[in-house]
Amino acid sequence: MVPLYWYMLLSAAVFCIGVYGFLARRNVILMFISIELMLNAVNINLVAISHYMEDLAGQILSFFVITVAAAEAAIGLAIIIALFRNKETVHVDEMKEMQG
Amino acid sequence: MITLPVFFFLYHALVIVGLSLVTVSRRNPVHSVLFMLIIFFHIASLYLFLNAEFIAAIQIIVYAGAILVLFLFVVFLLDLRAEEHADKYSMSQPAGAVLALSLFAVLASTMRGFVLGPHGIYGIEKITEMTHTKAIGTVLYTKYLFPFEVASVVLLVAIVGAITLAKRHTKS
Amino acid sequence: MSAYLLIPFLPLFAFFVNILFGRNFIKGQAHWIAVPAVTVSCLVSWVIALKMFMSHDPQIINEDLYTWISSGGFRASVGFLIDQLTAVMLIVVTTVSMLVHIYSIGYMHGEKGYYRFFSFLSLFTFSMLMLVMANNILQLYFGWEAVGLCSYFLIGYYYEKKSASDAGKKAFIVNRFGDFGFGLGIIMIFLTLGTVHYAEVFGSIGTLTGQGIVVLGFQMDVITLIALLLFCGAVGKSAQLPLHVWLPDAMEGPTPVSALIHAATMVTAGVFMVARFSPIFNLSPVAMAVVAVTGAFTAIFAGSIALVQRDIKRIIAYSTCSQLGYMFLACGVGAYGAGIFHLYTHAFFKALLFLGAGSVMHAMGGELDIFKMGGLKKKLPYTYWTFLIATLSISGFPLLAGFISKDEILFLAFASGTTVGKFVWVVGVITAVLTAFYSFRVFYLTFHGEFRSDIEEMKKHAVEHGHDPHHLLHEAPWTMRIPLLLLAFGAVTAGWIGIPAALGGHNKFAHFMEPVVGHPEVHAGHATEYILMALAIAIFIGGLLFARHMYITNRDLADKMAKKFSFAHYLLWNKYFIDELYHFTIIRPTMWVSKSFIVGFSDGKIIEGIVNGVPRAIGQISGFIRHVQNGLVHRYATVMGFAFLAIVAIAFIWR
Amino acid sequence: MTELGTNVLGYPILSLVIFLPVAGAVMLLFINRSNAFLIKLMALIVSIATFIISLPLFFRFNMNTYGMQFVESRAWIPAWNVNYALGVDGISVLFVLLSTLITILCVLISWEAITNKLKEFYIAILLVEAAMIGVFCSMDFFLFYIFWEAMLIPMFLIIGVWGGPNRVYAAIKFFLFTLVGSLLMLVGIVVLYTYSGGSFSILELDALTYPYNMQMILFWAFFASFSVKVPMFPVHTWLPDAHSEAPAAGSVLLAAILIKMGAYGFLRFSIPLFPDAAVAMTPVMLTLSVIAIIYGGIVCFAQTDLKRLIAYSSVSHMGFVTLGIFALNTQGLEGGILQMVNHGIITGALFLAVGAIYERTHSREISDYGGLATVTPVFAAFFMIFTLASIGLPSMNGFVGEFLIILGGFAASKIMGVLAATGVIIGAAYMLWLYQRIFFMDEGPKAAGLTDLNGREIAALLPLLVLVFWIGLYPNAFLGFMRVSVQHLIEQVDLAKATALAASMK
Repeated sequence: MVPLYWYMLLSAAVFCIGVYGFLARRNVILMFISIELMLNAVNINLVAISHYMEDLAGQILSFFVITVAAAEAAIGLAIIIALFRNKETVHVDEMKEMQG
Repeated sequence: MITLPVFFFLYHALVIVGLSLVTVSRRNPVHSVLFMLIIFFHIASLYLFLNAEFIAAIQIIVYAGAILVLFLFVVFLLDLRAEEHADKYSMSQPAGAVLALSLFAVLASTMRGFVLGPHGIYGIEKITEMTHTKAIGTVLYTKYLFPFEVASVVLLVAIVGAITLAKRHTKS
Repeated sequence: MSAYLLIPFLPLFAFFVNILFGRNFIKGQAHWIAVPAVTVSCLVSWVIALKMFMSHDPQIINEDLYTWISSGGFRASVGFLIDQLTAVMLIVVTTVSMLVHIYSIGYMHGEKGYYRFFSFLSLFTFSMLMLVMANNILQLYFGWEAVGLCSYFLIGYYYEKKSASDAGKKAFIVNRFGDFGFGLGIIMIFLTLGTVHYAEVFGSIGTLTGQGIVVLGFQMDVITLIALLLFCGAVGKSAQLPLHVWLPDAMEGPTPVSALIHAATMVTAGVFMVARFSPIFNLSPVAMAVVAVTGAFTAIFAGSIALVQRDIKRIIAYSTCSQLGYMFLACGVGAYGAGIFHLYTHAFFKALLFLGAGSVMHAMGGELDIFKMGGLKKKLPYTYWTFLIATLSISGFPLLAGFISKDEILFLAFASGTTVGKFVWVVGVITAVLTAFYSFRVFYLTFHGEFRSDIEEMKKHAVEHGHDPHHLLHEAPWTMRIPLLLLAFGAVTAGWIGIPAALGGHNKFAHFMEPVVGHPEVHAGHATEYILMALAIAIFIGGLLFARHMYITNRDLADKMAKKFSFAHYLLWNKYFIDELYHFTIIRPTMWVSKSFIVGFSDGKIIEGIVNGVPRAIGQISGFIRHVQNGLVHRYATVMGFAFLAIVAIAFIWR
Repeated sequence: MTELGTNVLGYPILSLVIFLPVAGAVMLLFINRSNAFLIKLMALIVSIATFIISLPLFFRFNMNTYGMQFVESRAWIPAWNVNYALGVDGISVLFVLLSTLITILCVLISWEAITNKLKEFYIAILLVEAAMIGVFCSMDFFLFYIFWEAMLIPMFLIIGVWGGPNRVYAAIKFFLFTLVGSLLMLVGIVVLYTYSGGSFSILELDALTYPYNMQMILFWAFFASFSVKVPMFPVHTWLPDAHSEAPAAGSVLLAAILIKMGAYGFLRFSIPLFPDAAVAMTPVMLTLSVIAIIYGGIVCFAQTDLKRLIAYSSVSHMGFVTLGIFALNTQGLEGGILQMVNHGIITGALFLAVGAIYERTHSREISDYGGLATVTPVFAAFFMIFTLASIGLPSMNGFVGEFLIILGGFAASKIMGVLAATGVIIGAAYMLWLYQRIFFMDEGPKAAGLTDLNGREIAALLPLLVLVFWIGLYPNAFLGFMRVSVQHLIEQVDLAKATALAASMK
């Protein structure tokens, strides 16, 4: 039997890679992909715990996470398109109009 | 002692982690997206291993089928030739690495002490008896009906929002 | 409503009519409103005063019109008191006012602000009457301030001239210094006696005898303190040392104003006040001595300045100062009756001097320098003779008004039997010499000798200023001459109701006043009085002859004297540098504090420094912090991540 | 709440007076922007109607009770025990009337001076009026605080939008000063609320006694708010800026009503609620007042800006007011309250007059004027009268107030009374100097060709002129309003004095 801790480690590793990717990459698409990675890491965790706890709440939550991820991807990508149309760039450090 | 489940898990874990690293470090977004696809399949497979067939199906249908295609579309829509020559990493790359590692260290050390709560009623036997999809459905449409409805509204808003945002403004 | 109310309110009515409708409707006819009003008021005053004078048991009016201010235990009303003292003042005020009103018809003819002049003249008359008719101290204060205000308006009548508007302002502010003390005196009276009404105050002032009070760390007698505070007001209003500086400058006003306000009435309000408060002053020997010595010093001080001045009006103004000093001197030795008597006679001859000077100016096209006049005797016969009468009266020609009143003062001072009395007597005698000298100096330089200006030049000058050159070196119109004649009559005869017993009279004036102001102690007989009179006559003759010698027969002597006593001359010519002293001790430091200290330092640097500095510091800090907000998502995310780590770390440590 | 006394009129007069301007402001919203005349007319009608409605306060006021009159009370937020409670007593009633009167004059004086965004301007004016009256009528701390702060916003806009060249700085300064002060007051109110076990009612809080240390702290918390408004000595610097930059109507509202609220706060809250602290702090308050009198007066000599000078003179005059209030005796308090009204009238009138002339020349520099007495005699006459009233000439209102204050101040502390009296000399000096530089001497660069006051401007100044003499010649008509209320206040203070004395005896 695989211990739960292993799943959690896997999830943590993927999550941290997602964090790294989000912070390290300039390309806004890659940042989005990193976010998807983090969400998947969470899902792995949720499903694993759900399984070990013999309770479906975790899976339901991961179901919602997937829903939100879909919505987020749709909106986020729409924003990227709008931004690219205006700025001709996908580099996030060139978009700093919102500074104080 | 490497049993089959352990081997199975280790294989998936290795692939997922390895490909994740590859994904975040590719210069070409198309490659990243494609590596991502492989990761998703492996995650789905892992879900099956955890007796969550429905989630696994959704993982493939929604993530691999819809979201990643969306990503691909966008990547193709945008003209990213300049990307070939631009600096790949942002200024926060070292900070990101430090942060990710320390985060991992924190998570790993805390998770060691993780204790499961009381067991629920959906043991493996029960799920096999009433099938996974039906079990999920029963819970989702009773106890979680309201969040489910909210999620549908969120999706609706996202659709409207995405169209509004991506629509080309015609000056008239 | 009693008839006496007409006395103050008719002039007030004239004021309202003239000020409201004068500019657009009445214009040059303003005198048709003002003069009848004042005349009626004058007639009523005479009737009331004569009725009192004739009666053995005069009926004293003391009525409240309504309650003016009432707050807690404090109550002051608008009310009228007509006793013997008020009656005398009523006559002085209304008579001189009426004559000056009439005189102004001619003198101010054709002026742009004719209606304005008459309205303020009427307002002044009203205010002065409210002052003398008050039955409580607060109303006295009202009149006190109101006359000061009218004085301000009328001195600054030619407000386009900086000197005139400066002089008006100066008069008001210097008076405010005196009123500062006066006001505190009123407050002290209320706080110690609980009332400000004369009758009650004088009735209970005796209870304060011997009481002490600590003021600013000094132990003082309450009555002395009250008396001195009140006297502050008198010093300001009556231009005594050290607050005399405004009076010479006040001569910037039109000459009728100088005659009415700055010679006959307003400036004597201080004397009136001291006499009115004689029950208070009598209880404080210290205050009495202060009054006497202040009066004496002012008399000699102002008299000495008058010796060398060249401006005809200023000389008369210093003379007024000096004469007011006599009146205070009298009050200070307890001879209030004599002081008021001198006030009364002085009103006639001093008003006459001013109006005569006005007539001279009228003929000279506004020239004031007596060294540019001379020989006007033939051109201005009426003015000459009336001016001569006034000069004789002020310098003490026997049996003229000035002689009788001044002699009474000096006699009573001498006879008071106190050291202070003797001292002020000496000063008074010396001042009498000065008075006779400078009065005749003006007289001779103006009317005798040869004319010292160029008539053609004057005509040209007059035309340039838009005046009618035909006035020049011609006698004034009848409206101006009649008041001169009437005042001359007064300057001769006014004293006759107070002829002392030594000269076979009954001194009815002193007896008349006795119920109000009491009678001074006399420690000398008729023989002494005769000697003193002889001395006075000798002084008069001496002053006259010396002036004649200096300015008629031996013209170079004046210059020689000036050279010989150059320092004294310099000092006198510059009026002892009192104005300069005030400039450097009060005005300059105040302006410095205002400009450099407050605006430049405490408000500007300290308070505003803190007020603006704190926001500025916050602004700078936030400007620094703002750079964190650089719009880079990566930076935000990194910070967020590290913050999360930090929270986890803290959670670990605190577990 | 019924024991407060009943409303003799049978209708909620105070609510009407407060909300009629608000209703007027709402109505103004619906008038077409282009119809300037209608907007102005509407504002004028509303302000006059408010004044007329407020008149029963004057004629039907019962002078024989210190209790609140014309009271209204409704539960507002029952959960927090907040009531919509209104009422006036002898201390506040005159200020309600003064507010309604002054607003009319402000509308009149702005008639031609304000040309841009005039709809918003009149809305702001009416809202300020409503809030000002609300402050004077509130009997509930919560309501009071809301009105107190609500007034800031339109006033901030009036200064910041329609002001002079440096208006934004002045507006922000004004806002920050007052806000910082009132936040401390808010803390004080909350402390009172919790201490009393959950009451915002001013009357109920008034009936409690508080421990000495608490009184001290709360006194200073409220002091922070009120002293800024007055403004007292170290926190006065917002006033010259606000006054000089504000449009005429804004200056008038500031001078006539707004800065009275600080002094009103002392009378309504600081002294009755914390009498022991007030008695203990009397020397400090008197000293600050005297400093304000002399300091504010002397600084006037250095001013070259007409409105700034009058603003600083306000500091000096308000020093008299606080001196009278903290003299804590009958004459001082009555004089102080009367002087608040007087100062509102006089300085309000001076700012109205200055506004009238500023409208013609657009210059506040004193040196630009000179010789106006010849050019504009009617203006000169009005200005003269208000100048004289300001320097306290007997028969005008300024005298009555100042005299009673100095009398009270002298009774409280001789040295303070003497020093305050010097303020009268200083006042005469700078006001007459100002008058001389503007109206006398040669015509200045901006003086030539000025037109004299027109009928509208005279109509704006005349009521104040009448009041100057009315109060000056028959002050009892106004002192009568406050007599009983002041007596009641004195009783509270005397009790505190007695306990302080007893404590010092031990």
